[in-house]
Amino acid sequence: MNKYLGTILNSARLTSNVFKLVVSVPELTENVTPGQFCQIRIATELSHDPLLRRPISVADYDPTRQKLTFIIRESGRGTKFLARLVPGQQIDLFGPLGTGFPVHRLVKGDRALLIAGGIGAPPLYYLARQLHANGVECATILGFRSHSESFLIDEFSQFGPVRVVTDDGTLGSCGNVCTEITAWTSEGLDWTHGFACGPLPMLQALQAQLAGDGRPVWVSLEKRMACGLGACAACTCRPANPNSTASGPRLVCKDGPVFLLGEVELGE
Amino acid sequence: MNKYLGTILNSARLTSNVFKLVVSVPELTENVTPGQFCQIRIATELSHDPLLRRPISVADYDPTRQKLTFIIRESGRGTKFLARLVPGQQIDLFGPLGTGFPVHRLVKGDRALLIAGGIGAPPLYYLARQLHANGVECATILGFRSHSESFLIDEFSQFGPVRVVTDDGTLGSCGNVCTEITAWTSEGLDWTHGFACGPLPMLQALQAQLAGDGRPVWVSLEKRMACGLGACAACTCRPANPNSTASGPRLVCKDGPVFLLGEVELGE
Amino acid sequence: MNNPLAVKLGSIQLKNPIMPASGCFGFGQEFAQLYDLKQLGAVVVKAVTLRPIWGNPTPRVAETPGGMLNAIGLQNPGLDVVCREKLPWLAEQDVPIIVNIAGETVADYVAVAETVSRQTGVIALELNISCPNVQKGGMAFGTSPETAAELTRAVKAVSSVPVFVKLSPNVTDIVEIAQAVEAAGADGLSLINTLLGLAIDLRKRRPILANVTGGLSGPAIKPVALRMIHQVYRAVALPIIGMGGISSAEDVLEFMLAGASAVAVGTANFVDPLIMPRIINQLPGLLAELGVNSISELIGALEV
Amino acid sequence: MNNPLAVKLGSIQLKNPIMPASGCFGFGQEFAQLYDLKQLGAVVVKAVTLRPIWGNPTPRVAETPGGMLNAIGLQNPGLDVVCREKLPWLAEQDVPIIVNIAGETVADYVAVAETVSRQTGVIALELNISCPNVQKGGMAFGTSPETAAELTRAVKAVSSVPVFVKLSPNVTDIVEIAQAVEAAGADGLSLINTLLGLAIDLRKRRPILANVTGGLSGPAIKPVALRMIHQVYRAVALPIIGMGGISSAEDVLEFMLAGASAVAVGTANFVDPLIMPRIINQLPGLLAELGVNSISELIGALEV
Ligand SMILES: Cc1cc2nc3c(=O)[nH]c(=O)nc-3n(C[C@H](O)[C@H](O)[C@H](O)COP(=O)(O)OP(=O)(O)OC[C@H]3O[C@@H](n4cnc5c(N)ncnc54)[C@H](O)[C@@H]3O)c2cc1C
Ligand SMILES: Cc1cc2nc3c(=O)[nH]c(=O)nc-3n(C[C@H](O)[C@H](O)[C@H](O)COP(=O)(O)OP(=O)(O)OC[C@H]3O[C@@H](n4cnc5c(N)ncnc54)[C@H](O)[C@@H]3O)c2cc1C
Ligand SMILES: Cc1cc2nc3c(=O)[nH]c(=O)nc-3n(C[C@H](O)[C@H](O)[C@H](O)COP(=O)(O)O)c2cc1C
Ligand SMILES: Cc1cc2nc3c(=O)[nH]c(=O)nc-3n(C[C@H](O)[C@H](O)[C@H](O)COP(=O)(O)O)c2cc1C
Ligand code: FES
Ligand code: FES
Repeated sequence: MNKYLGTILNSARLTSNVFKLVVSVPELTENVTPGQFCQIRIATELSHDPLLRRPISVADYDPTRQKLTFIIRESGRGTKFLARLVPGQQIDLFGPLGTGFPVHRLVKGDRALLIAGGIGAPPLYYLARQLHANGVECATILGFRSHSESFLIDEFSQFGPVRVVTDDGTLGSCGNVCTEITAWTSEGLDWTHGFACGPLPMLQALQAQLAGDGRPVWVSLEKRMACGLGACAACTCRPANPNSTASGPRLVCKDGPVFLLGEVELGE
Repeated sequence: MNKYLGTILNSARLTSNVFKLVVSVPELTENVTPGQFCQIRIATELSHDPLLRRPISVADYDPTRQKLTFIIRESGRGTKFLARLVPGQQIDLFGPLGTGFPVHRLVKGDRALLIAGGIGAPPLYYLARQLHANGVECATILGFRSHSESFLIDEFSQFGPVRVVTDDGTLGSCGNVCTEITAWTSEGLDWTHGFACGPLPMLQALQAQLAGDGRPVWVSLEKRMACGLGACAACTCRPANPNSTASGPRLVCKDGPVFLLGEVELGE
Repeated sequence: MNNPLAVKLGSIQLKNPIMPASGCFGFGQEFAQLYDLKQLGAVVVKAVTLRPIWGNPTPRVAETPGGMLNAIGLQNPGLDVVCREKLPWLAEQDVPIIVNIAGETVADYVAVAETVSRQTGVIALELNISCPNVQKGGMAFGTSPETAAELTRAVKAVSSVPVFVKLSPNVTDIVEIAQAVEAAGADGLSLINTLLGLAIDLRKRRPILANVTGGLSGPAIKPVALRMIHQVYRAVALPIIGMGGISSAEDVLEFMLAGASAVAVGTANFVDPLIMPRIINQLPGLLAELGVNSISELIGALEV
Repeated sequence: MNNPLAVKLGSIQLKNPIMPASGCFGFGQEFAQLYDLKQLGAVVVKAVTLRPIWGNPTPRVAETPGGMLNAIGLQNPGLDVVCREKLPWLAEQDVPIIVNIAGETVADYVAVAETVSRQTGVIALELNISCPNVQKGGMAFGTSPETAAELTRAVKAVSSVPVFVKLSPNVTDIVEIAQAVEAAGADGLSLINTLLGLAIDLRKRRPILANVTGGLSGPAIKPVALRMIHQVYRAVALPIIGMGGISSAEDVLEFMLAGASAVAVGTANFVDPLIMPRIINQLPGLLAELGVNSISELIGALEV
């Protein structure tokens, strides 16, 4: 992890409010694990507002050309700032941060199920690419609110079968990722390791659905952060079993953002 | 006066820390008097810092093509921001504000002496252009710290004789605008109306030198501002003669920035 | 059709909750060059004192991160000129007037209140017991519950219109002061005034303000303002005019959720001189988006 | 050659005046991945309490204009783990340690102070009587001169190292509190802690922080911090560690002009994790530019 200066190579809309930033970071030589994130500075050094960096997952990384990709949903002030960046402009990145997905726990022949809700898809894309390269089979469920908000479908299709589900049924089946897991399972879906990223209610539903399943499922969590480094204790979460050993508070920025489903309490 | 959206047409360095911004303001149809200024917003609407607008004099105005020119010295955060603007970017201007130079008090045959110190030159340039167009003779004294900090010399030369004076003698004569007035006067300089803009010590020295001269001299003052409009009383100055009639506080943003030398106290 | 922006400030009915904060709008004449003041819920004028005040030496303002300091020092033309020239002009604009009043002694306040409350168009007084920029009076009245209550009582006794007391945030316990002025008969509260601050010119080794310290305003103080309004709303029954860093329609609604029945926009007028009409135009759409029929439903509706 | 950055904090000699603010740097381990902590004047660790504390529910932080709110609630592993794991590691980094201590009762503070002051590498205690984010103790100790003095006296009686008392800015008169702890034997003061604030999620109609209110830090509070340091510097003789919004070498010198002998950088570490070494590297050049031979010449040199 370090502080890097990146140069925007490309900024492109994927949907009306999701955009992709490709950033050249010549000095980045560290390894970047899927699930890790960067803290992106919003204001320039001449401004104190917006003050805090924004945590954004790495959506892809090309280590030979030192190119980082972020896929971002415009929501508040900070992401609106990022949406206005144009090629040639510089950004200040702090990362890669956190503990990502355990890519190397899976080996050739393992079958991964990737479950993404909305803007949860980007980190799973980088994960899918690495798993696929390692010979792991990838099945992906992508949930969106509606057709107009969908993105990355073709990209995931490179790595294996993809099922799309939308709240309003305008694309794929009508429902949510949980109904789709059920449907696909009944059609013979078989997996050994699960990976999920998406909004909190989705993760909570997933936890309920998969309770007692036995197969490991890793989820990437979000929490409001300050340092992103493990020093300020902003992003604490409680272990789900407070009586377990190693039961101290866990930090989403350092111990996570990826946790085993069931390892920590899911909350805002 | 109004709030306008301008588009940067051109940004160019005149010295290592003075730059010129040419801005297209299609909606500007008001009259702009030399000596008037704009309050330029620094941060975008997504940021609260730097908070306040910066008052910058109009250095030139082309009413047929709605082009405003500003010439700005990079000093603090706000002007550094402005220095980074590139063509195509938009800025938010509030103006034109204040009471400018009384251009129409002079008629063909009058002889104007323009006295500029450093970054005081820009508003006098627009003034010179208008006076010249009205058939008024213009003699200009431009004072700079040194050769490397000089600018606008050729531009003023279009309108009449120019004398340059520098603190270190690297360009023109060695001295300051006051010594140059003395020198030029002894060489026969003759003027009917004076106009000055420059740093406070220069204006104070000028006031001392010209006390009792009798010829009117207008100066453009600076004062820290908030509203720029006359509503907040940030930019008050005291009339030099508190016993005069109309003796209330004067506001640099509304009653000025141009005052008759001797009309108000000169201070920070 | 009902006006979704209508609010009540105690007995006062306003067509919308937006007004300028005292001192950031003069007596309205300058902003009237930009837009019709009639659009505003009310106009709060600059502090009025018995005699004209020149105010402090300049520099009187300094920018700070996300905010600004001011040490104007209550410059104003004095009661006579205000009643003769400023208020009559404003009354003609057909907008309700709230007069902010200040003084060095209780007698000063009383004299101003008595006269000014009887001027045409004046719907309320705002008792400024929180100006940090004057030697005498000002904030001194606002940092002790006893003196605040005494002053409130004296002004209430002579005012012909409701009296809002404007509290200082520079206190350990704002609730205690709010309760004291409530008990003394205040009709409402305005909060917050500015936080006392200092800005330094490093190269000159001097304070930027000639007055050394000044009052901090602008977005920087918004969280402090919201906290104090929330605390006071829960402890007293008086209507609150909320202020401190408001610069958007969203901010207005946040202040109302915290407990304000109306709001004042101060420093943001300097950042965007058209901000108040813009907010007023944006509010109906924002309310619709939030599924709110009437803005007054939001007052104090923060769920904690 | 003399070190132009050397300063004295009473009896304590520091190689430079830069240290992290408590709570913004953990116990140093994370930042040690980024740079050598030995560069710092000292390290101030997160508040230590007698027993481990989980802290408040999340969200614990919220961004505000030019600042942020936090309501961490003193999460820390407790005295035992700190003395067994955290401080020994830090002592090995060869950097002077200042331990921030907190508690619910005087006895808590005393117990922590007694033990922690005797750990290797600890050069001072910072008595946190100003945490706004806990139900018991915390700020309650810091808003009354009497309780602040009593606590100071009790801790002084058991501490083997100098005691700095960290004051709350949420008071009417900070000078009064500073004088009370000075009289009670404090060796120095730290100011300021955070201002109590509230941030609201408009769409949810709820506070952003689970704890409702939190402490405001960052550049937004800089003018309030400078004002309080200036006031206190003129009224008490104790050395001051200044903090509140520092984010540049220029800010450091402004705080020293106002009266700080050393400074702590808090929130700015989140904005730029390399800020402290950067400031330390920039200071000599900035001093040269200002014609200052030794940074300590600037302490309290503000001309008013
Ligand atoms: C580890 C991690 C990885 C993430 N990866 C992505 C990604 O790849 N793409 C993407 O679009 N979003 C991602 N997010 C969410 C993203 O950080 C927020 O959407 C973003 O911070 C919102 O900032 P804003 O300025 O637009 O909103 P504002 O509301 O202005 O933000 C205000 C403050 O709240 C924080 N905040 C608001 N929402 C969130 C949130 N959901 N999670 C954490 N902090 C929040 C902001 O960081 C900021 O400090 C990720 C979050 C985390 C924690
Ligand atoms: C009527 C008027 C016309 C001006 N015209 C020009 C011009 O044409 N070209 C030019 O380069 N400069 C001009 N100035 C000066 C210019 O406004 C300041 O240099 C500028 O505001 C400094 O801003 P900053 O952000 O770089 O400095 P900072 O130090 O960051 O500014 C901080 C605050 O102080 C104020 N401030 C600092 N210096 C001055 C100053 N000298 N006068 C007024 N406010 C100040 C800023 O406006 C801001 O509010 C003019 C000033 C006035 C009052
Ligand atoms: C330049 C200026 C002048 C002010 N003058 C007064 C005043 O005369 N009376 C008063 O009660 N408050 C005065 N205030 C305080 C404001 O009315 C308001 O309470 C404060 O600025 C917070 O709101 P804001 O952050 O929106 O500016 C003044 C504020 C500023 C910035
Ligand atoms: C996340 C966070 C945690 C903090 N924890 C503590 C603490 O444990 N003890 C303490 O005395 N102050 C604590 N503070 C206050 C800081 O030490 C400092 O006084 C304050 O943040 C102002 O400085 P800044 O603006 O540079 O951050 C904390 C501040 C923040 C932002
Ligand atoms: S964000 Fe600071 S510990 Fe996680
Ligand atoms: S800047 Fe507000 S009155 Fe001049």
